[in-house]
Amino acid sequence: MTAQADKLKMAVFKFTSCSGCQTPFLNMETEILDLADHVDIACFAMASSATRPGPYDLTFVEGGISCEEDVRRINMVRQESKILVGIGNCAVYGGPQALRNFMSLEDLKRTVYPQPDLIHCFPTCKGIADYVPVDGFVNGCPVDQGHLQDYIVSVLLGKSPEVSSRSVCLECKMKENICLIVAEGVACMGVVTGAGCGALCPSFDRGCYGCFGPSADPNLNSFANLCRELGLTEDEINRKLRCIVNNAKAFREEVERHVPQPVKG
Amino acid sequence: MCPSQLKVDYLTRVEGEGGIELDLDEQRRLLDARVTIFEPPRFFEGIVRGRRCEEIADIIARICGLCPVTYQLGTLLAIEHILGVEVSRQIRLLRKVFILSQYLGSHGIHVFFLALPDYLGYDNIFEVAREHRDLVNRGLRLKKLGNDITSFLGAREVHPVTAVIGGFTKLPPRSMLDDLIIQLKARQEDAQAALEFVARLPRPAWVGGRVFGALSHPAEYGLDEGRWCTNDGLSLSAEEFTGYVEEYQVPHSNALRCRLKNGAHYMVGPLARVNLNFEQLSAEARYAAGRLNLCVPDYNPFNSIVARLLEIVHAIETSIKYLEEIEVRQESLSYDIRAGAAASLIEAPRGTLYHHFRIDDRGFVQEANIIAPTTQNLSRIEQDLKELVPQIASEQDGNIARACEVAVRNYDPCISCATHCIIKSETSGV
Amino acid sequence: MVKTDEEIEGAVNPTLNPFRLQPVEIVGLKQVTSDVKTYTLRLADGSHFRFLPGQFNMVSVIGIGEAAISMSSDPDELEAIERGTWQHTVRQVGNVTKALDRLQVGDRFFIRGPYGNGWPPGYPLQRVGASRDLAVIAGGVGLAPLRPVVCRRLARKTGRLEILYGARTPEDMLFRDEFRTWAQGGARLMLTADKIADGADWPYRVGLVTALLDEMEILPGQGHIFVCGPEVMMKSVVRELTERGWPPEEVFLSLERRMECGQKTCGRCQVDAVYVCQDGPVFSYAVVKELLGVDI
Amino acid sequence: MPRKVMQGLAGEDAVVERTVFNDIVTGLQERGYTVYGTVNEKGAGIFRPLGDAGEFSLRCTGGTMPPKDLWYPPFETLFTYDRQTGEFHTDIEETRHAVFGIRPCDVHALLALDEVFLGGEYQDPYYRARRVDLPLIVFNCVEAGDTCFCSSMGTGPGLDHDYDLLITDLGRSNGEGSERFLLEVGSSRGGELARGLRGEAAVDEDYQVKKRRLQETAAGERITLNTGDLPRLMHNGHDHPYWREVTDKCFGCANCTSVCPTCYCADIFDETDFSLRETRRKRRWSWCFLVEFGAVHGGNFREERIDRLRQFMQHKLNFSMGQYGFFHCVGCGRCIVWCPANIDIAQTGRVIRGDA
Ligand SMILES: Cc1cc2nc3c(=O)[nH]c(=O)nc-3n(C[C@H](O)[C@H](O)[C@H](O)COP(=O)(O)OP(=O)(O)OC[C@H]3O[C@@H](n4cnc5c(N)ncnc54)[C@H](O)[C@@H]3O)c2cc1C
Ligand code: SF4
Ligand code: SF4
Ligand code: SF4
Repeated sequence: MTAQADKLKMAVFKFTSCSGCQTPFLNMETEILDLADHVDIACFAMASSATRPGPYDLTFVEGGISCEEDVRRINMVRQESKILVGIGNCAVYGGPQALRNFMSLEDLKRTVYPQPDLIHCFPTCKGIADYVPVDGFVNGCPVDQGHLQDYIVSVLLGKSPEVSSRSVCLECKMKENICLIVAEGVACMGVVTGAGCGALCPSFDRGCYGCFGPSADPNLNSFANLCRELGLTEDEINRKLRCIVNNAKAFREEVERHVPQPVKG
Repeated sequence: MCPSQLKVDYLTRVEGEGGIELDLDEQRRLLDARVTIFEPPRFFEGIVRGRRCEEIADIIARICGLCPVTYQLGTLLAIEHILGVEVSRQIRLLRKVFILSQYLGSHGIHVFFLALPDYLGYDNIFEVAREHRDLVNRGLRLKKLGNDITSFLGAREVHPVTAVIGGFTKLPPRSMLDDLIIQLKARQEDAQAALEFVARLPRPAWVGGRVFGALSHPAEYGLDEGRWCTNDGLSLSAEEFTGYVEEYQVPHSNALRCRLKNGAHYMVGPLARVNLNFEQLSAEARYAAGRLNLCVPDYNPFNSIVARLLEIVHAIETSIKYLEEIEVRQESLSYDIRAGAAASLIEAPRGTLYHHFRIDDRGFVQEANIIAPTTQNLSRIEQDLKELVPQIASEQDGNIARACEVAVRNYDPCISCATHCIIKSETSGV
Repeated sequence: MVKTDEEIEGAVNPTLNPFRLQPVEIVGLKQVTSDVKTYTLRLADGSHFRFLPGQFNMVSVIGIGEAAISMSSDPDELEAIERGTWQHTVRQVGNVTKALDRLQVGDRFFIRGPYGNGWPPGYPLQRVGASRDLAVIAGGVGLAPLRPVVCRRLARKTGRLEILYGARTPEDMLFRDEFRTWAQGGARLMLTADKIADGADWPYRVGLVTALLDEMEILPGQGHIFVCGPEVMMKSVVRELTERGWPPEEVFLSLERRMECGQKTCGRCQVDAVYVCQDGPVFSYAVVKELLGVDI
Repeated sequence: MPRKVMQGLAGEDAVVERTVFNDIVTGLQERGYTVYGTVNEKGAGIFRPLGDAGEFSLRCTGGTMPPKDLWYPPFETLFTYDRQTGEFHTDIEETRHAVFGIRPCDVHALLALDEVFLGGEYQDPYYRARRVDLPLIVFNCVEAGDTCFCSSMGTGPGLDHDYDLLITDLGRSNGEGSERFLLEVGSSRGGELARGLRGEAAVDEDYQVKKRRLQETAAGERITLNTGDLPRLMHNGHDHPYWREVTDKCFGCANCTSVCPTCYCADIFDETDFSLRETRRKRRWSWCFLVEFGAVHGGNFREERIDRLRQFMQHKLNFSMGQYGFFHCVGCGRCIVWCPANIDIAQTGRVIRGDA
């Protein structure tokens, strides 16, 4: 695609992740052709072979940082980007693979590989903000396509994208779902999880598992107590908070309050 | 050290981060061809250890954002084998529709976004859209159909949330299945037209690998049931799979690869499935194949794009058939936890996906092993490069690189899948 | 409280939608400080825009949003009335205010308003305390809504006028080029900056605005005080004024709260039982000190 | 006592059987209304458009969500701006909703919102368009829900104004015979609806039964709150240590305020489509529990969760009295039912005022 001066020069980069947060760009169906009217997709390896160098006006980054090479690339991407936005659990918190942050890397290597010594990576996978300054985030595992669109529109119009502190509960209420906690005693994480998914799980009769990360001011202590009242063991509570989004500060700290921290290198 | 090296630093229009390295001597003879993978490892088999068997499908789905449905279902199938859970017929059928919806979505992306630009000489779908808006719209609609069905059954397209041990958290009302049937029927024409278009595209004549593997079932196109068969005579149950297929390491790259223990590099994926299970394709798909003079077995990997479209035609027709059969009775899911180990095989869009778990008597995972389709295809891909490059060695570097990229893309490699446990390869400095 | 349908119907003039926007045109632009601009505006349809000192508009840049901005010019100035113009003085802090910053003379944006009660609440300025003395105490951009009062008082020449003004640095002071005119018109101007650059020529005070209170000549019982600025600043000002014997009824504050409608329906600006948008933004300290949720 | 049995009422109070519900719903539908009523879903009542009165569930009291969205929808467009032509387009549609089975507390909540949107200096034309033609078929409550405290708040269990038709379950006479309902007509529109229904003229005794049943209901409410001098006591109790105790449990999830029939707070924001052709200025529900609710540039007037929780309860039990002259808590108990942390506004009121 050809560059145009009045278009927003956009790039999408992938780091340690599953590609599920870039896929929404491809799922924009007909909107993606609308997008091409205002946005010049200068670099998006998954969608196009034509990649042009930066600087980029708006860069979306999927994926966490888990090795030296990631660090080198994220610094490069930061330098080339006016607005750098982390998309998805991996870029924001480190993603599901950040579960290894709470385990021993050596053990993991031995578990998975016949020749563990050949593996070179960090003992942790963390969000990109741990390495470079970031201008914004879009939450979710995966992110919601509409949120990505809103972000692009906001940047095109010259305003900062909306950040809301709504909880999943509110999305449930707007859908007139019956509350799983109150009516069925399910330890649903919606009360401490940021809105954005549209209350998917509760709408399909299962408790929220927190994939949009903690809400703006989550009361995790109260959530842990709620779980206890509903009969969950400490271990079950910890595994709830240490699942898909596990490395978010609020979830991490709550778990650390419950268990003696395993010693880690 | 080799005298010259030709590199594709960053493979585009594939899922994940990988590259190609070709070593050539002074006479431009190919010494070696490697697919490099610089995605760091993600240790999924390690991080699910110690977790309850009910939780892991959601985590394992995150191995891949393009085919999470097959990862989830593959995991659930293995766990169900361990627990001895028999799922009802309606659940089996809904799951097949669920898998087929992933085919529509994933193949839709691969055919239209990733592969088609190659055959038409463009860099991306936007350029294709300028010339072939109609075709692209058909493609977008087909992909959307897949996404819609995935989110209808799973609540969202990527990392759906409803699949659990024994079935789904919530079953859709019958009336909504009828709506789906209407939507599916409305897209049949798009699928046929796209198939027709692609089948008539000029494609390089080429003979690639001759060994294929896929799940096969006498009564249906292999998806999640049957035995894993190859065209050189293997017929394996899930439990037997790793007895005949080995993961190995090669000196030039640290990435894990697979081959049959007899040494053959084999191919999995749409072309393999069509070759092995042609008779089980839907009537429409077989009829179309005949009309377009497509014959099996087909050894040309460049024809994979046609195989994908045949599967799209098949997926629509078969989904309609399955959906018509389902009655929808609400059922309660209950099972007892027991210790054990079991494997499962499922056909992901990119090929056979293997899961194996061992759990203890409280349901905690003690051991996990997952073999992704891309892991299996990798050595076959390198083999293709080794056979392809000598034929085009006289071309300019850029053309060679491009041809190699297209050859890799035929397999729709999914590097995230492969790297849930793949080791970072050492890229040799030049 | 109970309304019949007829009453509801009768009470509403259906042609008047309070969310309807009026286009305005920028006829003049002036950089006041590095991040503050004064916009001279005119209604695009040429009609006259009337308001009271201390009132505000909801200013819209469509696609971006709305922000509450006070009128900063004298509503009674003849020349402005003739031309149909008025002014807003805006500090760029966020979406809307930064979008305004990108506009040029001749560009248009939208307003709805005026909203709020004005200084002091409920009365046109000329009627209250016209013959009495007035002190205005402002912090930072808080001088903007007080400028109409200053201009008005100077034009009327009734009673003493003292202006106590503090800003972070001398460069952050609004309307510096008007200070001389104000002083010549009879206002006593007392200035202070929180900090000044080393070696800067600053003949005034350094420190918080409260440091100026001792210099005030107007004494309790002689007039009113109008205060506008950040809430912490207003808090320390009223505390000291109280200590000096100022009765809470004679001190008026303009409160800042988040506003989305300006019409008492969005609920954003509620504090205790008042809505800052309509019951205020100006309140006497006697009212404010009883309000739960205002730390003044 | 002799009764006049009528084939078709002329629009007066009457005693009727359940079968007339269907006639009323049909009557409304024939007049072009979409009729909403509580439908039982998983044991909780939800207001849904009714096909016929058979779907309507008498047993659920107020419903999970109040029917508030019928007159104040969670999202609405105030106007559309065409970015190419610079034209505005405002579309105020007069809806024709009718509520069948709304309860007295919710009617009081509606009247509270009337005051917010139509009672002040500015009249909200969007609200008005949904409000002008809104028939209310009210059911008096003859059974208190577990968390109802309307009689404390003076909003129930019976209603004596602002209904088109008012229905009270009189039970079965002597525990036998068919169910009987007292149908009272409160407006000419209600009279129209009642005309032609099958029923018997109401007699004194029927009103006595109604009165007794309402008294029993009020007496059966397990939650009470003494509202005497409540605003002043709440004011004085703003720093009561109990607030901290409740805050420690509170998730700040805003479930309470989102189910409250009188909460009216809103965001006004601009939404532009992906092609940048149109901007819609929208209004959507917002709640004082949201962190950004009180945030301005450079600060937040309700930084802490305790401030936000207090705003909710103080607004209902104190501030609203100063704003409008009556409490914005109508005692429907929804916030108590749906609070995942079991926080109870009435309990809080009792503690703060010193009764518990
Ligand atoms: C009665 C009143 C009069 C004002 N007069 C002036 C003035 O004359 N000059 C001036 O420069 N500023 C004035 N302000 C402050 C001005 O309203 C805010 O700085 C402005 O709203 C910020 O909007 P934004 O979109 O640029 O900022 P953002 O931070 O992007 O604002 C986002 C949202 O927050 C809200 N918001 C943020 N800060 C405030 C705030 N302080 N008050 C109300 N809402 C806020 C806005 O409604 C906006 O929708 C006044 C505020 C009030 C309440
Ligand atoms: S519902 Fe309960 S927990 Fe949630 S904000 Fe309201 S009081 Fe707090
Ligand atoms: S505050 Fe609670 S009890 Fe009171 S009206 Fe609102 S939801 Fe009902
Ligand atoms: S201030 Fe809070 S309690 Fe009051 S109406 Fe608004 S959201 Fe509801």
